[in-house]
Amino acid sequence: MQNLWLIPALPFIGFLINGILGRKLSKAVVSAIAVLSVVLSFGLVVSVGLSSGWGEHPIHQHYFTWIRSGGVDIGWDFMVDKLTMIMLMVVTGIGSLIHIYATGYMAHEEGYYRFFAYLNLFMFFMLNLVLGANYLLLFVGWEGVGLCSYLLIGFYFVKKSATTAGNKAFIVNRIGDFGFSLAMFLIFITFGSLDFGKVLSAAPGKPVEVLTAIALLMLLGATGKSAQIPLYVWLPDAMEGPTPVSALIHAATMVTAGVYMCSRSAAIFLKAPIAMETVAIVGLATAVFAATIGLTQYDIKKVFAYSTVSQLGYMFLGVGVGAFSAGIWHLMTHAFFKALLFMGAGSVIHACGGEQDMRKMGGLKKYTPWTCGVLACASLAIAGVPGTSGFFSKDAILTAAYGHAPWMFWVGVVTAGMTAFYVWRAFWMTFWGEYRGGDAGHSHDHGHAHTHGHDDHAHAHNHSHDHDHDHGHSHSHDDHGHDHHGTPHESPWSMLAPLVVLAFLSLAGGFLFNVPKFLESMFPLHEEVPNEEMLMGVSIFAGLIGIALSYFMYVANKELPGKIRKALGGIYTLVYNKYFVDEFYDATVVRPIIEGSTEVLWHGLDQGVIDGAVNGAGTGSRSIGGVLKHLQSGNIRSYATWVVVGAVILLITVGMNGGLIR
Amino acid sequence: MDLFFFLLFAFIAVACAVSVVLQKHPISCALSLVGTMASLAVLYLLLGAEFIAMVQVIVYAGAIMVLFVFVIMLLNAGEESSKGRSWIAKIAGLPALAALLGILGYAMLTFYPMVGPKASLVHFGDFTGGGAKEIGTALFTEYLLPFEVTSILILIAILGAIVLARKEID
Amino acid sequence: MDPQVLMQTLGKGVPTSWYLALSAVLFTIGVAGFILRRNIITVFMCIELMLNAVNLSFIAFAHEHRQVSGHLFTFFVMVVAAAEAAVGLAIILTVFKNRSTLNIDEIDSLKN
Amino acid sequence: MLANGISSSFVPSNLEMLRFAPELILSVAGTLLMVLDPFFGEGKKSPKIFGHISIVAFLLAIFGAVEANTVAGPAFSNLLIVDGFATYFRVLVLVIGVFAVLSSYLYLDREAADTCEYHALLLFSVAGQCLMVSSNDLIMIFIGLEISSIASYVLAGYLRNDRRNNESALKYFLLGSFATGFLLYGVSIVYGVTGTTKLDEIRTFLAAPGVPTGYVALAAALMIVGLGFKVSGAPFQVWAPDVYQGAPAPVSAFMATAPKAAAFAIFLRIFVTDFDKIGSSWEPLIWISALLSMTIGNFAALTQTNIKRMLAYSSIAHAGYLLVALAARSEIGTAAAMFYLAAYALMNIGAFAVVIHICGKGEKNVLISDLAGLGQKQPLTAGLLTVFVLSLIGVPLTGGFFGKFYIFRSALESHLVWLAILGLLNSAVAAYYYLRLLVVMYMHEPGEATESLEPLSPGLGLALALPAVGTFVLGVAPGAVLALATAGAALTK
Repeated sequence: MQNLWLIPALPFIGFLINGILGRKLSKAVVSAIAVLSVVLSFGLVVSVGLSSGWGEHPIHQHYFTWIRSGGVDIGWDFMVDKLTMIMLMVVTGIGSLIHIYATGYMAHEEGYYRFFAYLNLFMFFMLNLVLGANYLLLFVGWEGVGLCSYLLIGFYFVKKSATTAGNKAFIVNRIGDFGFSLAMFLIFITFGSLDFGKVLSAAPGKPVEVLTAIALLMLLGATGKSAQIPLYVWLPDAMEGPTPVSALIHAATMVTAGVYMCSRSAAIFLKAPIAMETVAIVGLATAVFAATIGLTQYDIKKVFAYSTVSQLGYMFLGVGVGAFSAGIWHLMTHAFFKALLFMGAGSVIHACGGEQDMRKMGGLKKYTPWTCGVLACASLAIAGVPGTSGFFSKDAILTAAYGHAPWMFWVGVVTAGMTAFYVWRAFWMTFWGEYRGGDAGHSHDHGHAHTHGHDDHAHAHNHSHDHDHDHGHSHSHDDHGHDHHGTPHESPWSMLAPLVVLAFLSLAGGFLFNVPKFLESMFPLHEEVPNEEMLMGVSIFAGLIGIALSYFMYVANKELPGKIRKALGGIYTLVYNKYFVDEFYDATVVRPIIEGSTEVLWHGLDQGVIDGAVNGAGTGSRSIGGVLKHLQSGNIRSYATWVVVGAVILLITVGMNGGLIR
Repeated sequence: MDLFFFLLFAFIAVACAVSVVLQKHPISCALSLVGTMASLAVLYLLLGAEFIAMVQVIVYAGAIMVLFVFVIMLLNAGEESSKGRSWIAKIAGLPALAALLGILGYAMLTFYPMVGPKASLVHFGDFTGGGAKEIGTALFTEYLLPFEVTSILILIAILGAIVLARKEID
Repeated sequence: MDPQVLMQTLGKGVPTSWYLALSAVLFTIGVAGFILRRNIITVFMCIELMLNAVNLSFIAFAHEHRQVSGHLFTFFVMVVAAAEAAVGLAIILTVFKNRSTLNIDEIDSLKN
Repeated sequence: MLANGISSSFVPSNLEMLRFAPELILSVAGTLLMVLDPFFGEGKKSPKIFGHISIVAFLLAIFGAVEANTVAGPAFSNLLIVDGFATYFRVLVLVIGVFAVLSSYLYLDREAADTCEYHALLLFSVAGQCLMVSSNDLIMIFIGLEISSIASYVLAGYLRNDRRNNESALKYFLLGSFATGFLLYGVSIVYGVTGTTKLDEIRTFLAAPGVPTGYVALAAALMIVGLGFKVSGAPFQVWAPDVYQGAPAPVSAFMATAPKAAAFAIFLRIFVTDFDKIGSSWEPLIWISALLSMTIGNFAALTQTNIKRMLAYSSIAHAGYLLVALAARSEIGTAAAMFYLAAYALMNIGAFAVVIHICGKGEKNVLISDLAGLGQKQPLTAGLLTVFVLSLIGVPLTGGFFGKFYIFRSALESHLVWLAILGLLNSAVAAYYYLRLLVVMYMHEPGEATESLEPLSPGLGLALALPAVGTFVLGVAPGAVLALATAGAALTK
């Protein structure tokens, strides 16, 4: 009998030790505790897997009853089945590698212990999310990882942008969580329980409308956590956090929670065709949309961030067309190669002394051959080159999409081409050509500098600002004595070793782990699609075209990108600025709420609206809020008047309602 | 006779109450309020509440209002200034008051039938259960608890007055 | 209603509803005073007026039910009013000591 | 002579005295403090002995309340009723009393204020609240309410030379009495319709057919004005921000919790049971009030810079959540409100305790920015505040999360779908302003206020640590409290 609770408990213990005593412990001890707790947890997962036939014989363990009142009976229950098994392996496995990597990457940071405490806490919540046997436990993990993500994004708290990004992540996620909590309540009302077992077995018998509503609300939750349209905006900003965080939380684990939830609730989704269609379309739209933005970014982490958003879109596409196992497969392979991409990017950034702008890199293969090698593996995988892990899972999704609706396949293929293009663009820009970071020249990109001089300037400025802090933190005690303007250098082995492991997985993970076959008992294999070989050929071709085109544009013919930018003009500006979605949200949601409340409730009416209206200066927006605005003028008589007005409203309502006044 | 007394004292009560609201000087207000209270005492008597009528005069009109007058004198409060304003009171105040009066007045007027065999009428002498004996009996049997508990209330009042109004010793 | 029937009825006594209506009128006047007057002490007096109006309705209801419990409620309201008066006037004194004003509109430094 | 009383003579029986024990203990203790004042009051400026005595009194009263529950039943000619519901709230307000005393030591010492009267008023105020929650009669409820309120009026203006205190007390007093007028008018109409002020008799009367429910509904509306004021539910919430901001911080902590809990107790007792028959006429009122409270509270809190004021708005929003539970008009709703009140009390006291800790003499550091760098300077304090903030946001594993969970669940079971949705949306907005506290605390460099901060005093430490533990317990193992709440809710019927 395996004790499942130990799996999340170990990282939690790590969190407690590092969180409370970390300040007094040496860095070696802190990292030993942090890494060990996760590695041990991984060991436990493996032993659970061995003893349960890798989820063949599901385990369900009840620890204690959490709530029991008036028909509610929610326990602290953990369960392991095949789906959980995959998630557990990914979370603890990749989590261990990233922890090891982080010991190297964060070696010179202030607040080392704090970082690992948060990271362990994250592992605790993530494992809760995965292991929980009911929606409430899932929700606990769900909220918890959101919180940790907030803490970790804002880790460089001296940077204002980091704080803002953390806030943004938290708030956008809250909107998603709102959807999820509604879904949870609806499930509870409909099924009278929150246990996966009870709910999912009863789902086929419930009315379609209710199931559709539940599924759509869950999707809202998932769009928040898994960065789908329209709530994806937080993820690119979340790159303000340290790179291991980006790799662990914003690539491999947390962001896939939405995919996990939808797959877990497959029984509900399968009975709600409208919701399924919505999932597929949201996924596909996100995939394309994010890929186009990815084409234009210069910040290496931003490129990978948009790529993550795009790949998550693929997973949702898979789920939406009913190929749950393909979605999960892609979740796993994506965890391999995207974690690798981020960690590789981290290694590059490390090498360049904190620089993240690809225009200031180049030629790094000379200085960092290992990083270059592993990143090539990851880039091959994400481009879907035959034989790599990404090829198998992406192909499975696209084939299923074709079976569902051919147009989805074609859009997906184009996106795959774009993905290959921008990832390899990043690769060429970083590793090929000449190193551009050493000299004082600030622009190698003449076309760009001329057409978009303003944007570019602002961008560059931001980066130099960010860099100051990063630099100050990460390189003050650098062993090699390099500074920013020196030559790039390879990362230490504690960082490279995990990369090599992941590189192997990125290449071989596809045929080592045939997820759809593994999950066949849970999610029946998709029916055969005609011309499967042809479809496969098309998607391979799209990937290769993307790679070739990027080579052509960024290695062979370097003048071309500038010309294309010029030719595209306004469209390029639009895409480069991420379609101005942030600005749109800012103008339509954030500002009205903040300023609206300021305007409406902050200034008293006595000073503001009435006087203004009397002087004819009252603007339209102000007079709307006029009534509310008077609420807090500080005047006792005004307050009393409100009480009387309230009383009158109540009396009239009750009079009409109670039959007194007819 | 009932009608005459009711109308007379109801009129005085309302007139004095209006005067409380309209008078500018707090002393005049206080005196008007005493007028209202006194006429209410008469109405209580008509309603058969002898004891309460007495208490109304002795405690309310007497003690409490004297306290008010004392404070007005102590603070040397003059006519109220018309500085400051509350727009909402000006704009929403009167309609809200009219609505309040309308609803409460309507509800109260229709509360009991006024005419017919089931009419509820007040005739002096109909009810004599409000004498000191009945009140005393009720207070010391059924309502013993609230009676005793009001001592806490008074203790708090004394304590509060001491805390807030005493002079600094140092 | 028929005026003649009304006069006949009035000969026997005053409708209880009139007492209640009077209480409603007094209550509204009290409320009006609270929101229209500026002197804190006057405002406080208007609260007393409201309490008096409530008392009147209690007594009228007690008469209707031929009960003494309404009287007791009135009695307790009076006790409470006395206690409130003591504390309230003490609060007004402290306010006056600190601000030298009794204008209710000038006591508005806490806002927004 | 007496129909329902235990004792046939006017001398109460021992059993009745036992059922009245908590109030008795508190009143005796309050009087004792005043007697002891001359002996301990001299010499030191703010002797702590009175606080110690109060804590002992509160603990004894908790014991008394629990003991009284073992002999549950009516007392004093059925004016009081001791049942699970009453005991739950008695213990709740008494526990709040303990925390109020704990968080006052430092504050009173810093302001060199008189401790005797302060603690006596606190004891009396809680006694009034205990009386309220165990009353079975509108007269008793009224007297209890007034005892509690008048003591709070004085406490709000306790530092008589502080202008903010004066203004706070004046506003609270005038508006409170004003709202009480409406409450009383409602009571008088109830009395007029039913001819009684006893809650159980009113219930019996209203259950009979042919009752003029329109008038009862009118009375209910008037009582909502009065009670809505006490719980600071919109549109009767206007006083709360000003009063909480102006009052001494420990008093604000107390006012935001104990009187509110007691007022909610009678709200629930009267409306869910007695007025259940006319529920359809008052439910929309509570619905509107709940929605307004949540919205105004949360949106106004977004722009606040003063922590006390922000917490005041947040308490308005929380009153909104509680009103949602009331609008559910069900046993589950009642239990949810009871549970949430406990969770709310703990997290609010804790948050205010931090304010007391950082505010300094004369409350000069009460801005959110004054928390800057607390996470660096005093990680423990910051950590505890984090617990409360997370609970206020409603993050899982805290009492705040479960409270909200129950409330919205009860709303949905009563088919208040839109109210639940809007409520959840509101709680999503709320995260924003609570989060600002964490941002300032952990992500800003220490400012003047935190640089010169003294270490956490033992009293405040307890007033922070115990509620934090409680918040966690309510979040991780809510079973015990929930069982009590459910049992109490069942008894109100």
